[in-house]
Amino acid sequence: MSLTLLNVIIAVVIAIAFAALNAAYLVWAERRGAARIQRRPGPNINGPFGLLQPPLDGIKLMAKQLIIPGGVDKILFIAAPVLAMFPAIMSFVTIPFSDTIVAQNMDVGVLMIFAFASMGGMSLLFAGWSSRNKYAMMSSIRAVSQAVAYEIPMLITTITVVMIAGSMNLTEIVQQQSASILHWNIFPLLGNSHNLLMPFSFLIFFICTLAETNRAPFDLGEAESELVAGFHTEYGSMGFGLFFMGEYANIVIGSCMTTILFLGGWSCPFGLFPGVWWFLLKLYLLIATFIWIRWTFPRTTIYGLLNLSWKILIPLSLFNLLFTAGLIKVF
Amino acid sequence: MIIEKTKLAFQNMFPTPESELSVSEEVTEEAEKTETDKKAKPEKTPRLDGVIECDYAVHGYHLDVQVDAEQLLVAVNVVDQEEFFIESITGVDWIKEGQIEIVYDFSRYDFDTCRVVIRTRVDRKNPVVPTITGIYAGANWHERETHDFFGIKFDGHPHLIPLLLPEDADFHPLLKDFKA
Amino acid sequence: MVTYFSDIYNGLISLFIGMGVTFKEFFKPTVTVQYPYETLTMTDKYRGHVELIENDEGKPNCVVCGLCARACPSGCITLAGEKPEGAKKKALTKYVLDFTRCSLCGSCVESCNFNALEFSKEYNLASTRKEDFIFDLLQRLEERNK
Amino acid sequence: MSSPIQLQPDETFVLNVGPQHPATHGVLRVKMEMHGEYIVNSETVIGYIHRMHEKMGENKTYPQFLMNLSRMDYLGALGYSHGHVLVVEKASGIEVPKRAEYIRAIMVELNRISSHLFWFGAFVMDLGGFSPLMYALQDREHILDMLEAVTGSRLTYCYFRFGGLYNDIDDDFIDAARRFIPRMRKSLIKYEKLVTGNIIFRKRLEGNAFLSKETCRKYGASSAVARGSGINFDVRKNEPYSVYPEFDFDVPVYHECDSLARYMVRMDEIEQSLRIIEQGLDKLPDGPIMPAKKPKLIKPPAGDYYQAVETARGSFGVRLVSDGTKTPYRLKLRSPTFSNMHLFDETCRGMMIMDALAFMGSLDLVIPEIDR
Repeated sequence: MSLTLLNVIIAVVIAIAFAALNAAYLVWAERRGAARIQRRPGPNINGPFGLLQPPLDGIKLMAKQLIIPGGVDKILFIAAPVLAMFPAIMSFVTIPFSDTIVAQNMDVGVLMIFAFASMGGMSLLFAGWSSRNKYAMMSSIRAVSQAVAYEIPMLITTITVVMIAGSMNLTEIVQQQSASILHWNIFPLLGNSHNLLMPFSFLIFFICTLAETNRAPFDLGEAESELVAGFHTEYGSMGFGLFFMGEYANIVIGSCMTTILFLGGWSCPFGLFPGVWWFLLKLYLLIATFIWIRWTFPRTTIYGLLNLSWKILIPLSLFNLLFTAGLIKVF
Repeated sequence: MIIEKTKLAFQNMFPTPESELSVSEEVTEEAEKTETDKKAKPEKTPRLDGVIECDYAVHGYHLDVQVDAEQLLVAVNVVDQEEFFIESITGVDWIKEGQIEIVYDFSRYDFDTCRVVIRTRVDRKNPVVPTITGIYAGANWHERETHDFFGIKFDGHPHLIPLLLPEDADFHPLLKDFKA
Repeated sequence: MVTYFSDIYNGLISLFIGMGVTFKEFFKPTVTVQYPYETLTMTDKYRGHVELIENDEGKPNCVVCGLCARACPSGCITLAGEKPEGAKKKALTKYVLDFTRCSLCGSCVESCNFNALEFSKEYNLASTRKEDFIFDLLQRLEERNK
Repeated sequence: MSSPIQLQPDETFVLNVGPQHPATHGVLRVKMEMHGEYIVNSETVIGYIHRMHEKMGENKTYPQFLMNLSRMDYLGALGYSHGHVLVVEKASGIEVPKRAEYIRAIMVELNRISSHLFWFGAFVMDLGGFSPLMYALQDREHILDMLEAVTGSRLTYCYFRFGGLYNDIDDDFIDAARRFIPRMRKSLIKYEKLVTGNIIFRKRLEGNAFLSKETCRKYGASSAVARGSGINFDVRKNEPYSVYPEFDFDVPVYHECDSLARYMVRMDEIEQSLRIIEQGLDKLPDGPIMPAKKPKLIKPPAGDYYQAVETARGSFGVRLVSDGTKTPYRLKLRSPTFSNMHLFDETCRGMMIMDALAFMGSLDLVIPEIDR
């Protein structure tokens, strides 16, 4: 009993540390990446390659006064940033980084992650609602409609994968793809589905991940040229910091899920040396793509975003679901 | 040609025969001189209402129309009929004569160029002219700006509050007797 | 139905083209100058604030005609001079440039007929005090000579 | 027509966009009455950086006022100076040497490109894309370097003089300009790929903010705002001034009346400006840059003079009322963005806020130029 408790504590500490470190250094990576794309050097003063920038930024944020504006709903206002960070950390518990590195292997891992992912929308709603700011309010309304619209195609696509794998256990889903690159759910030629539409499923899932994590080009919640800073307009200090870390932690979770569901998790494309390094490589390549996309595209509109979801992503993912179901029945 | 057409339309506004009122100019040196000379001493010969065809190369506009404040809307209607766009509205404070001139510039989106200047003069102490926002919606800001700078009251303007000056401004900086 | 899919297809292609552009830019060298560590030299015609030009004896060329002060749109030049005993020309005793009001238009240099003013190439002029921008050009000239 | 906004007890709320808001590029304020994301009514409040240039014009002599014009519009400063020097030259009958005229045209077009590039970057940034701004600034940097080497300043050039120019251009400038043209053309292809063809960008702008010809006429819109609505109006063509009749260039006109059309007009204008620069460099005559006999003191004869020029932002007009003294009696500066901005209140009604702000971006606003 005490051993399991210790296990859980260690797992949570590692998860928090992983999330926080990732958040901090992804900010650095994003700034460096954006700078390279824009042909600037980016942060390069503090430490080698500016590597000390994130901890210094963290210290700066923590040293600032936490301002709670007058007239806000205090409980929700304080709860919102915590709520932004917490589900992301919880999700790490069930993510298998390799066949051994997993805090708690669950049979319903997929379900749990989606349950926690939905809570992210709630934190935006709380933040926007409690801030007593019109921009924040509009932002949170946008965020909620966005979350609702993009969870549906995301879930449908996930169901497709779950149908192919026949399991909701993330470790098992990866193990089924581990033979070679052609067994991956993105190119399922040798797996048990033979579904040629899966690359599109992957694309749909990826787009939904972008939207769910409020990343450009779907960052309508914090569309800074319209809504100033969106839901975190009124947050300063570490309140803002937590939102920021939550955003990056969510990106990590979203990329982890994409890796696990479509890219064969920790398995190697050629079947050699499977392990956590392959997982991390795939993970960070995906995150780099996130950054790359953000610094390439303009933002969509709220109706363009909803149109994309309801008119393109949901019908296509539904069709893919039916098609996969048919294939599974036939083969 | 649009210049002739517009000129004719303007001339119809003025009851007296146009030959007495308008001075048609040739593009010659002398004509320029007489024109500028005439303008140099406006206090001696106040200009009568009417339309003058000007030398574009010198003044940058083709027709110069002076109307009464009452006739302003008719004149603006004329340019509106001919599909002119509004360029600007401004004022000139002729302090020696105790008058303020309100100048309306119109031009056309066309290669048949015609720039029209409509002027009207009002008393400096009680400057009131009718608004033309009913005809040109875009005159709204121009009139508010002119109200700011000269204190001209545009009768019937929907929202005559300071535009460029602070909302509590009670001075009119472009009047010649304004001292900062 | 065809347009529906061709729209999606063309849209995706356009997105990939855009990403291709930024991908190429990613590997190009940076173009910025790390300002406090590297600085640029100004071009010959750069118009900074004005400085007095000295003659061979190290005295300013200025003959205190006051044309620059009159040409200045913002009235930032105040100068004074006196005629020493036996000298032909007036000598400059005071030349103050109020740089807080100067708009670097160059009217003063243009109006000068005696080649007494030039533009400096100085552009690092940050200060927290307003008084730092009231330049005594005569004093600056002496400091330059030291 | 804007009408005062009254607070409604419920249903709608007033959103105060500005004076400090990322989308307003300066200190512009728009009071928007919103119904959810939809704008019910809006009222633009301007004048936060009003500096009363017109009064300064009355108090300063003609040469002293030269530098004020570049403070009006910090992005396309030379176009404004051009209007001012042209009207004073016209009024006082100063002949400008051919070489000076050509250099002026080249400079103004370079400045126009730099202004359009900045607008392009800022506009895409309004829509949420950051990198195009940096690419545009890189290209703009080349222009600013060239202009700095000749005029001595980077932004608020005080380069034109009555009758001529402050400095002559040298071979370095000509070489740099010749090198710049193909580089800019290459960049235009990059922008085309990165932004113009982008589906997100197109979907946002297609059909955004329909501006009819009639609206443009009633408000006196010019520049790309008018040309994007199918109005073939460019002062350089309609009322040729300076040496523009000697150049072969087209006026891009689009008939879609939406923000994309306005965007396309400006991007095409960059290419046309490049053509003008190319021809200007080819045809550049030798000779002086200041007239041989220039009056010592500029005193235009009494009268009323008007000159319109096409600046980067549209038709800029200067009305000079002279009384024969060394200061103008009245100097009216007709700024194009003032009229273009005025459209906003009427047009944005019923639009969503993000569309309205995209529309605002497409107007190419420079606030000091509205406020003067």
